[in-house]
Amino acid sequence: MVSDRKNLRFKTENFRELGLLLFIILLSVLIQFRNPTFLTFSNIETLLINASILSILAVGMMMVLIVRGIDLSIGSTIAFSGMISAMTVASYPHIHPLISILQGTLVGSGVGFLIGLLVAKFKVLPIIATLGMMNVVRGFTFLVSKGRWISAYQMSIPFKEIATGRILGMNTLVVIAVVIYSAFYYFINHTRTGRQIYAVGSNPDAAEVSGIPKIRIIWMVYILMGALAGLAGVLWVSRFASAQGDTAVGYEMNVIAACVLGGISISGGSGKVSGLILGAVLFGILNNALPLINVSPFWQQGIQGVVILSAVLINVMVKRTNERQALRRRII
Amino acid sequence: MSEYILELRGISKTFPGVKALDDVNFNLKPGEIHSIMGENGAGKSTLIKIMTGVYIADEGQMFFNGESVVIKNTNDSQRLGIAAIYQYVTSYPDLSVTENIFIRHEKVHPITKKIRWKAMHQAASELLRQLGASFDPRTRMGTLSVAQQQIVEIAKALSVNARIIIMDEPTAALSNRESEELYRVTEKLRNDGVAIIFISHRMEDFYRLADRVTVLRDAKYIGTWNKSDIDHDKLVMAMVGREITQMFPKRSVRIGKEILRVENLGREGYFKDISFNLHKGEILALTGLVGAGRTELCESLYGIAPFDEGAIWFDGKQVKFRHPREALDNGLGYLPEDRLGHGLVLDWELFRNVSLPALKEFSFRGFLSLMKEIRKTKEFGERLEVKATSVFDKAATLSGGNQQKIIVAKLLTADLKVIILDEPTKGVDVGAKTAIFDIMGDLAEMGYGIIMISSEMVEVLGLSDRIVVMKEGRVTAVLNTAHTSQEQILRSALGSANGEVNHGK
Amino acid sequence: MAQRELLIERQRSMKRFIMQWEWLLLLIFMMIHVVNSFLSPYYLNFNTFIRTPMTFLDKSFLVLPMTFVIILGNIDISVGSTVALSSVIMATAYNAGVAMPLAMLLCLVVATTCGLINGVLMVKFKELSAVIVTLSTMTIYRGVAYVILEDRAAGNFPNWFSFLGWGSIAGIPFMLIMFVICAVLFGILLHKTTFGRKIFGIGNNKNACIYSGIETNRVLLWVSILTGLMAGFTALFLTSRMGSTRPNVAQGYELEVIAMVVLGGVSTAGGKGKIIGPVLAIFIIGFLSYGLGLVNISAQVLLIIIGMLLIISTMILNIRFKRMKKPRVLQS
Amino acid sequence: QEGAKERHAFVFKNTGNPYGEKQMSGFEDGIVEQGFEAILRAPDLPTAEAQIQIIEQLISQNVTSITITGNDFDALEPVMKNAMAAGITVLSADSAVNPASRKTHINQADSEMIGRTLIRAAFDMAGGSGQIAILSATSQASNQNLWIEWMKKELEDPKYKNIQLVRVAYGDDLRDKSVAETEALLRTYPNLKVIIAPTTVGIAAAGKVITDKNLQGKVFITGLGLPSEMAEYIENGACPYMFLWNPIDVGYLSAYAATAVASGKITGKVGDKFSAGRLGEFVVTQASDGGTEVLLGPPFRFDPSNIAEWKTVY
Ligand SMILES: Nc1ncnc2c1ncn2[C@@H]1O[C@H](COP(=O)(O)OP(=O)(O)OP(=O)(O)O)[C@@H](O)[C@H]1O
Ligand SMILES: Nc1ncnc2c1ncn2[C@@H]1O[C@H](COP(=O)(O)OP(=O)(O)OP(=O)(O)O)[C@@H](O)[C@H]1O
Ligand SMILES: [Mg+2]
Ligand SMILES: [Mg+2]
Repeated sequence: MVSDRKNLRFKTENFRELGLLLFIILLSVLIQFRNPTFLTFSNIETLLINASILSILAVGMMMVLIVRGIDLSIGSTIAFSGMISAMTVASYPHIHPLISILQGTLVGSGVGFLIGLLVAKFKVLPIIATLGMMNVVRGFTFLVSKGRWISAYQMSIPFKEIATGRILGMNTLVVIAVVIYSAFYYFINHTRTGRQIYAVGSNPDAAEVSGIPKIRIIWMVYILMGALAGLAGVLWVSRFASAQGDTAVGYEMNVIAACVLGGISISGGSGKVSGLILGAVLFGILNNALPLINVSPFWQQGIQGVVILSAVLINVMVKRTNERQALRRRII
Repeated sequence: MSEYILELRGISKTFPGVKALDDVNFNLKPGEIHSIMGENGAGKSTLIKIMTGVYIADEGQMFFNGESVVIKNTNDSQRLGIAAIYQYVTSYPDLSVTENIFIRHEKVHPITKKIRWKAMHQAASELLRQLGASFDPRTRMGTLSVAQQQIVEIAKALSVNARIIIMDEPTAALSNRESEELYRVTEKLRNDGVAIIFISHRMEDFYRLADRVTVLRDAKYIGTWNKSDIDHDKLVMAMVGREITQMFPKRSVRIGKEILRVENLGREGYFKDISFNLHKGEILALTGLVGAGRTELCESLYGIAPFDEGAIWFDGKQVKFRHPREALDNGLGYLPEDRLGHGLVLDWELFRNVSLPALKEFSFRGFLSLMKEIRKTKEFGERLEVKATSVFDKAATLSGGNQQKIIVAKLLTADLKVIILDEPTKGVDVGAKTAIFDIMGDLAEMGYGIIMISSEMVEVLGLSDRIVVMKEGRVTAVLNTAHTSQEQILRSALGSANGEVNHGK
Repeated sequence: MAQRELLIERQRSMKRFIMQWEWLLLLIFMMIHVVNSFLSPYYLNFNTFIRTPMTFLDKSFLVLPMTFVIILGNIDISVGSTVALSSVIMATAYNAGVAMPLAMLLCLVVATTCGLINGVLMVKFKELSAVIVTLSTMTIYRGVAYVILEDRAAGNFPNWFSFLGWGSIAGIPFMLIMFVICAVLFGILLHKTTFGRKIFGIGNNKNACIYSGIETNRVLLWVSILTGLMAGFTALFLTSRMGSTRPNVAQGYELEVIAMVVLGGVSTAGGKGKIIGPVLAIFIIGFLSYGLGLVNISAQVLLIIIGMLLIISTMILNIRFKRMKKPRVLQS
Repeated sequence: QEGAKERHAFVFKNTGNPYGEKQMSGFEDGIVEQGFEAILRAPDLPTAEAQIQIIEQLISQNVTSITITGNDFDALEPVMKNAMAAGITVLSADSAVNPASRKTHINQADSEMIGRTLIRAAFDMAGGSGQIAILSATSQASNQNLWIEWMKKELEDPKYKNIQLVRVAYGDDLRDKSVAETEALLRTYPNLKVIIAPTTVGIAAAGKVITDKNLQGKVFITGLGLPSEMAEYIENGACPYMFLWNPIDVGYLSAYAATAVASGKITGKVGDKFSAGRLGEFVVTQASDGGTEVLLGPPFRFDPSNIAEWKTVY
């Protein structure tokens, strides 16, 4: 009994994004007051659908950030893989959607493979390698599409249903996101390779000395990020039923923002899936709720900024209070 | 089958500009504790890094059980059963203690390959208990003190069931009590047939543990002796190349007026009710077990982390430094415990490191004077006998002891009245130790008040005028060195914290 | 004595001097001119050549302080928004009847304040990474600009104001003159003064600096203020070049500026770099895209070329370093 | 460069936009037809800053004329004036720049007509009464803002007293944002009847949301969009009809206007007449922003009857 209580306290102390959770609850209540349709089942589903692509990408970005990297190219990868699979579907309408998903994921992995090669093997700084690839991949997207878009009528119905279909009564996108979260939760917390991602990010030199295949781990992380971005590209195109050359320009910043909101450190080594979910959810709420609360559109961006800032500040305050209390409990 | 489990012949290694090893031989028998000794920068760490594959030798051969082997990387050495604790902690601050211990040989489920956290936590607890440590293996490594991290490193080496364990200055961050635990464990391992290489600058480690000793000097191999075949003076002579007559050059300095007084100082969670004072020309030792809060106390004095209660009088004024800058400007300096993290900018040349605390002195209207920096650094370097090729050397390339001297040099650039030295001799060779003691003596003579944090009894007793003993954030005794004994200090360090403060006889 | 040692060291460092990244940049810079003049008959026209920098210099005023920021080990992604906000406030004030010189002063004051706010937030909330702080202020600053001007543009500045962005003195663009002055000042500040030394120190090892009595907060604040101030200058020049302003100006400048800084050999890990590198990078990217623009290369190909340039030039740097690579130093 | 062909440049808003590609190809056709050389440029992002750079590059090349689709109404003025000073003919097409920075403007359709037509369409779809909303591109897009202004003017007519414009939302021409804004509109105004989206990304996103939520027949969409993007939603009834002009013709007309002004045949004053190849004769008229313009013609209406033939064209 006593030990149970202690255990619980230990856990809450370890739950570093407690403040963020409190903030999300507070924010939801406030929005609910302004627009009572906010906390309805259907709106929450919409919110989740809209947040799912972002959160799939955030999982990849989390791993990249953990190994002290960054990936600015994912917006371009989304566009590229989305465009390729849309073009394929337009020419071969009878392709099974699973093939499309696979195709997009492979294209994304290819881009990730190149970035991993640059970063892990050739030791190009991640920010440069991915900034460069961002331009290169975007350029190629325009080139392969020759400036055309692939529109809804050119896509087969099964392809569009990737994003609109339902599995077990849930939207497929949400299901895919949940599956990916569970898989990656298991992967980074309960497998040796997963833990080595943290080790490499926490102390790269030590990792090398203790014989962790640093290069392979970093490479793998970028391939996974690329694969997820490629997958997201297919989902994106299917969801919006249109593939454009300038799809998802600047989307990487949203993903990185969701990650840092979720407590993932830019300097590597730390970050948890639980925090990540909160970050992605907060971002989903921001995008979903601001249009709902009926303020002038010109105020939206300002409000969004203030919300982000308050979220991180409140999180810090809660953390500080926690730490102070922990100190107070220490007997000296 | 050879007599030796590991043998190195004619090993040489050159770094850009430095010959770190020059035709060095070394051999290791199964079931022995073999000490490697030598001055700072003699090449000890380099030698063991060659054994573990961190570096690759330019020349020379290695034999494992009589067979020639090539160790190209750390995986090769791990396969041979060689485990190492490096001089500087190579841990993962963001991972838990358990993971740090079991990294690369995690316990996994045989089929699913899922990590068995419970089993690992348990095993980690057990290992830590063996080493006399009591912290939870679930804690994040980064929140532990340097000493605690060192213990984890040892546990890590124990956990692999290695045939050869290399320990590079494992006791440097430990106090006597933890060292005792380490001795015990080491001896037990030896009795189980494990061969152990032990590097330390502490003579007592050698006497207590080693079976044989190999001495290096200036990258060269000097010789290997059985413990019984070499006496103290001969060993020091082999290491330093000259005789050291007096380890603790105790000088009779006239103690001046009070310069620092601390009254009922407290900081929540760290220390409480700390009172003591310091005079000009006095050397005050601050001792206790690791984790007693000595570092935190001194950091509060220096303005790194504020205290919440009590008062400090410095040179007659009541002060509360909010930033090290204020402390330095008022004449209080601090030599940090964490040499690499807090003391040096490793990527910088020596002169840039030395000028850092007193940039004003080295500049005119904000413009830096390179000449001044170089001249001063050279001057201090010569005075402290720093071993380096030039003032343009990167701090990272210096050996531990020489790095320490550079940090001392930093303090000398500012105009100070009181200097706090936090474990100044940690990982420093005999020769350099005496040099640092010498400097402390000089400073005391010049009227500086000196606080020295130290966990080594010999040092504390040999150098100080008075001793403050701390335990768990409280002062348990203020003793007069002339009238005290090792037992009395230990009793205060271990004994009840809540008892009356013992002010000596 | 010391003099002699310095001489020896100078000789010894000759080799290192010759092997510098900046030379490579200079080489690329020269090559670009050769290629460009080969490609386009319009390129080697002195008049064009000297006026070209005007087309890309506005954001280069941000490159200078961003170099400081990155050497400090931070990053500032709010600069584009700062430019927008200060520009919008200047224009609004002028249109509301404030005298133009005063409005310009106001622009600098607003921008500096934005920088100061970033700095204060970072100092007061050390737990937060610079990315998250500037990410939130980025959104807020631009949000405020939107609130002020909504969907309107503001401008109608007096004629002399266009001199800033378009004028020349003795045939040399005023902007170029100003930039050279600023670059020299920033170079001196970074490489010759105690302030610059502190910046390098903090970027290398912040803790060591704190223990050495460097008031790291103060340095951080000053750098933030400088960044703000230079964003103000950028706002002046950009507004002058456009003759009017809107809340959406200078969008995406932060990434372009960061790209130039890292191409200039400044490590995002902090602590390393020279001012000359980013300055060269500005001219490399500027002249390259100008030259390729003269042969009317399409935007997508230009994207690919600039991306490749980023990646390949850094790879050359790495290969060079690998040869000189020092053994690892183990550290915690 | 004696003897070299005259070169005429066209600068679109951004690259990779099928609408722009069509406009540029129309321009190219028109120029090549007359025996000149066409230069087609577009920055990778739709900003005025990037267009300024491109125009400076064109000035250095001494092109004969520049026709621009402006990313900003006012911000290009200084650089356009520079181009004029260098003797280059400058025009705008599709999205205007201010009168001071152009000789004339090629207007794809009368702004007033577009605004009024869209409101009439909404009135028609709503059945004479109910709530309507506008989903625009960015709040800074000058084209869209002008049309919205005219829509509001049209709504002042007492005939629309039962029509209520509840909100102008901005989807920033981003798919995800446009979708989120549409969803918010539907949720906040459950009785919404019509969404007018005078931008391709916005109207397609709205069409997608209506289709996904199976609201065809309850909520209608109209506006301006590419037939290829909208084919699906026109065919499934989410959008009964919508409008657009032929971007190829916009480009083609611009080409003839540019050469006419550049050759001195016309000066761009009201009343000037010139012939534009296969499109026939055009007259320069007064524009509502104070400058002059050439009007292509009324917007074309796309509905289920004709969408199939147009969806593969652009
Ligand atoms: N990575 C390196 N680059 C350049 N020189 C190095 C490097 N590592 C060590 N050295 C140099 O090699 C020599 C031997 O260093 P080493 O660390 O082996 O000494 P040590 O005997 O372990 O000293 P200490 O007792 O201080 O730890 C020193 O002169 C040192 O400066
Ligand atoms: N009971 C405890 N529970 C948790 N943390 C503790 C406890 N006691 C001490 N600590 C922490 O452990 C760390 C060890 O302290 P520190 O190493 O600074 O002490 P010290 O006396 O200076 O030891 P040394 O200098 O010998 O390493 C400090 O951060 C201290 O707050
Ligand atoms: Mg060593
Ligand atoms: Mg300590």
